[in-house]
Amino acid sequence: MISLRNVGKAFPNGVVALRDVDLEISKGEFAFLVGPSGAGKSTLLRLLFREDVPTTGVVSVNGHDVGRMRRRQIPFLRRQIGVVFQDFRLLPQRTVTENIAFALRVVEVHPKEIKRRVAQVLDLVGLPDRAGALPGQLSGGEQQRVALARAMVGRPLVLLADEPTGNLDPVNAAEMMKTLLEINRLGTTVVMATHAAHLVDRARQRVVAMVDGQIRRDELAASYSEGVVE
Amino acid sequence: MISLRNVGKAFPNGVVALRDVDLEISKGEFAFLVGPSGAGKSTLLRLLFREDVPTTGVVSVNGHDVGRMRRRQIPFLRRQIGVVFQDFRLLPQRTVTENIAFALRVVEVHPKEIKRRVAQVLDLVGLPDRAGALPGQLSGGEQQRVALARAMVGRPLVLLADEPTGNLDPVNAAEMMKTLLEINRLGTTVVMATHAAHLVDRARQRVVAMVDGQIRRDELAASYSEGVVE
Amino acid sequence: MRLRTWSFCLSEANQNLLRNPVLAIASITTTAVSLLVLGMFLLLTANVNQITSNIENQVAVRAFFKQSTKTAQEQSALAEVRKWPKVRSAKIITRQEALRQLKSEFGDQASVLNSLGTANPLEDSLSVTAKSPADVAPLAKSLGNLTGVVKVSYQSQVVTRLFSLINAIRIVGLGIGILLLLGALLVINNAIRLGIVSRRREIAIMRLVGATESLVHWPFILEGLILGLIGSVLAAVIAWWGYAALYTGAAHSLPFVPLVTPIPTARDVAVLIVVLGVLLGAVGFRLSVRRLARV
Amino acid sequence: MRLRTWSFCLSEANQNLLRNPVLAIASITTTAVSLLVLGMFLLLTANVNQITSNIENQVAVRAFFKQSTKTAQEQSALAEVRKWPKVRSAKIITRQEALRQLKSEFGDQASVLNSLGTANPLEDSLSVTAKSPADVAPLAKSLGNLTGVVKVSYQSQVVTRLFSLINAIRIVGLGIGILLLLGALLVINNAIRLGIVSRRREIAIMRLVGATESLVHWPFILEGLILGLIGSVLAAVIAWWGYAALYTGAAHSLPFVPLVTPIPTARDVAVLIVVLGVLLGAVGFRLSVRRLARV
Ligand SMILES: Nc1ncnc2c1ncn2[C@@H]1O[C@H](COP(=O)(O)OP(=O)(O)OP(=O)(O)O)[C@@H](O)[C@H]1O
Ligand SMILES: Nc1ncnc2c1ncn2[C@@H]1O[C@H](COP(=O)(O)OP(=O)(O)OP(=O)(O)O)[C@@H](O)[C@H]1O
Ligand SMILES: [Mg+2]
Ligand SMILES: [Mg+2]
Repeated sequence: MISLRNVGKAFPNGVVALRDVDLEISKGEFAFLVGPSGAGKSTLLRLLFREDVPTTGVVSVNGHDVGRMRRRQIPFLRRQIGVVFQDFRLLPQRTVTENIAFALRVVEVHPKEIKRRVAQVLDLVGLPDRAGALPGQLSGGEQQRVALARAMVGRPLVLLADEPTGNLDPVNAAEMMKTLLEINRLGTTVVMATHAAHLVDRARQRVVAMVDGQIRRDELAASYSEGVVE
Repeated sequence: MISLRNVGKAFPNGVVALRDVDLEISKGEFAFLVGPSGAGKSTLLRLLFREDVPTTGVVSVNGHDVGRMRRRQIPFLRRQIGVVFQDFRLLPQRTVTENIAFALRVVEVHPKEIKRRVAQVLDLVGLPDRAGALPGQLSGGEQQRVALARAMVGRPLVLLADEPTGNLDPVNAAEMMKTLLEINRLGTTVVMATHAAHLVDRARQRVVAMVDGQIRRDELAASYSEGVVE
Repeated sequence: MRLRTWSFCLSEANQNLLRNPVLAIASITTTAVSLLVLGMFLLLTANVNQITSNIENQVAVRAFFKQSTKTAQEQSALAEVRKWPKVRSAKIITRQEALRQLKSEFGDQASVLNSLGTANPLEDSLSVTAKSPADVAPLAKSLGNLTGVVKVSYQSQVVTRLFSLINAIRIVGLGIGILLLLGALLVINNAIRLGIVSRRREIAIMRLVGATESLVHWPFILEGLILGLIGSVLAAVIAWWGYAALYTGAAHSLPFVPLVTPIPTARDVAVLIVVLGVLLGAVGFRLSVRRLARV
Repeated sequence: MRLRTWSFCLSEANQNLLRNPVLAIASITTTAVSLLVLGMFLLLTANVNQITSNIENQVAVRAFFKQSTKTAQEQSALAEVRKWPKVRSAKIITRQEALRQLKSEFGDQASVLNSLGTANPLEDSLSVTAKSPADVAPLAKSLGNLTGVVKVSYQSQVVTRLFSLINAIRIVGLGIGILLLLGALLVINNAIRLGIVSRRREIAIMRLVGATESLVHWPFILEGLILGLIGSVLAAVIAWWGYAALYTGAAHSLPFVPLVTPIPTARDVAVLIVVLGVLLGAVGFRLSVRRLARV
């Protein structure tokens, strides 16, 4: 489903965020992306939905060469990928409902169907009573949950989650983790960049650990820190 | 230093974020503010530097009635308070250095002194090599550390930190926690809203736990969850 | 695009307008003002043209023939003059006609001429109108060189000054007109660009959740058209209504000011304003699409 | 504020301009176009005024006295007429002067009058100029009621039409002028408001880290002044330079168009444009301060 080969990313200002990254994630897999601040996790995710292009190497998602894809193709790639952004990226002048519905409106789903599915995901993230609020009227954690709701409402093939529990209390974080694992169980490939060691340790899924733009460790059913045995 | 008496906050859309909150934090104290997402932690912090006004009750900081303060007085209040915002709020078109320096330029510190102190705090948060970058060119955790640097560069009487480790890996989070405790040791009153249970448990400081806009628990040298004894 | 997509784009455009009232009002007012000024200018021009075209037709260069000149010779001179490029019209005025004209021109003072009795001291002449006031002087020179012509005269200082005035108005007016059109285009283009810049973040987010380029573009196009339409209709209504009021007022207080009638002129200008507004909106958008792609 | 604060605000203003080139260029160009149009309009008006004031002085109403009227009676009529509010000037033209004028007016055709010999069929008359073309008709009526006056005449159709033209220009022109000034103010005000709206977030953050209101306001004021200055200087240079070029061109190709000289008129207009630009920037800002406080 996702494959990176020899991927490097250097920014115009000289910062090298990724160095020679090789990574394969199969359809239906769940992978944690861990590593210190600035390791290149978000940069790697950004390459997958073509928010940025690699400087070297080939990134492919669902068989498409994402880095060399034609401009016109990009929207169709993105519709197959749900993203929970580290900084949420909600439309500030639209309500929670509108923000979530937007992901369905761009694919021209029928309004009735949109209504049904938005209500469903809002329920899932525990925010049915904040449906009419604007993002600015939500707490940090609530915004984060809306971002997750938007990412999954389109039933994407791939779900990318960048630090999706950073603003959540332990109870809500565990809930969100459960939701992500459930989505994965239903067939969606999930890649989650996170610093939440306890969530990683408890989930016992594949862990890809990055340091300084390189992959240091890639283990199945692993924990956050190297060599920790449960 | 900080005192809330009978404070209530209801938003125009009917959401009640704070109910009858009483809280006293003395000069030089360190207090964690914990509680589930949407409990009202950020709202409480916002009342302290007059980003918002309480609907009922009195909020006072350093002897000033913050809720009824005249408009002209507000900047001078804010200069005594450093804030790490949950969503960072960095000026997007200014470099890291300029963002941090801004907090000193508004108080008309001498340029040489500004330069010295900015370099000093950048060193403290571990980002001396990103000084010239724009916020958009930083990783989530790097932005969070810049926000902390800006909050403390003015050597405020009070430091408010809203989820300051949400985007940091465990190592960096522990570093930031150490920095905050060090700032507190030097005399600054610190209030930190957080979901990082392990940091709270390890620090053994005062914990104020909120649920649904009310204070449920207020203990010294306590832990994140109620009744946990080390 | 499907119908649902169209209605989506339209409702997007609508919501954007309602959510950014400052930008919307700014665009509408600047469009309206630009077009209104252009419209007023066109109306002014129409009036100047009506008055001047009346007068222009009256300015003639008169070339007087020797009293001995034969009619055939005069006719061949007329035929030649009519071929000259600078000539609008030419005709022969016989000495009999000239005397009749003179008498009627004198009007109240015609009694002065009664003492002439039946004698007629005047000559036959060729009366030529030029295509433009600037041609009058060279034309007079050319006429002087015709065989049989003894004297050339053309009209008084007042008329010359009148043409100075008309020319000044036309030259400066053309400049103002072009500038106004460019200005209106600039203002509308700026409004659209500012709209794009101020919604940069929103556009980026829309793209990130899979919106196609046309779904990103069309709300802007429609928004531009709506703004252009509102602005230009506003300008058109004010221009038409204002001109009609001016016309009525002028007819009462200044009966000797023969203004151009509101219909069809002001109506046509109003229609032109609306067409221009919509057109400018579309062109303004075209110029901004690259900017939008870069956002 | 301290000097350091001033330099802070100025560098802020500068950086904002450089960071938002779209907004800066939009403001400058719209200001420049508005003021340029206004300037061209003022120059047009100056030229129309120069030409019309020349002609206006020449329009006279003539009231002819009975041939038997005594000089004393004529003088008392003159004295009375001079007191009328609508009268600009009045003088008596004797029948001898009238004949001399008639002969000189006829010019080439003066030979017609030779047959009169020494006889003079003309009357003494009172020549009166009105303060405004609109006063001509009532004035003529009043003059007709004076004792001893047998007949009143005033000038031909061409002149009447000329005044129609001038009046139309003045009425519509006044409207355009006022509209242009309002338009320029609107455009500048809009640019400032858009600047504030698009920098909403930044302003909020500045306030949150303890910036005083003056520290928030002054960069905007200075920015407005800088933009207004650049825009208006641009407009002033184009207006002055363009008019000088037009003047030189007109002097060559249309020697009979007596345009107003660039100095002092175009220079004065240029100075006025700059003053207006800066003033409009300041006023535009004043109107936006409440908006800024609400952000
Ligand atoms: N647009 C950019 N221009 C320049 N440098 C950038 C840009 N975006 C990211 N970087 C740099 O690339 C490095 C990797 O950033 P990235 O966002 O991938 O880190 P991360 O692993 O997501 O960190 P975090 O856990 O803090 O979010 C960082 O050092 C960052 O400063
Ligand atoms: N401007 C606003 N208008 C309306 N409701 C608001 C507004 N700001 C916050 N709220 C609501 O008030 C409640 C408390 O919000 P607050 O941001 O204080 O929560 P929090 O404790 O900081 O949560 P988190 O841990 O998720 O950041 C939430 O339910 C939120 O939706
Ligand atoms: Mg990241
Ligand atoms: Mg919060």
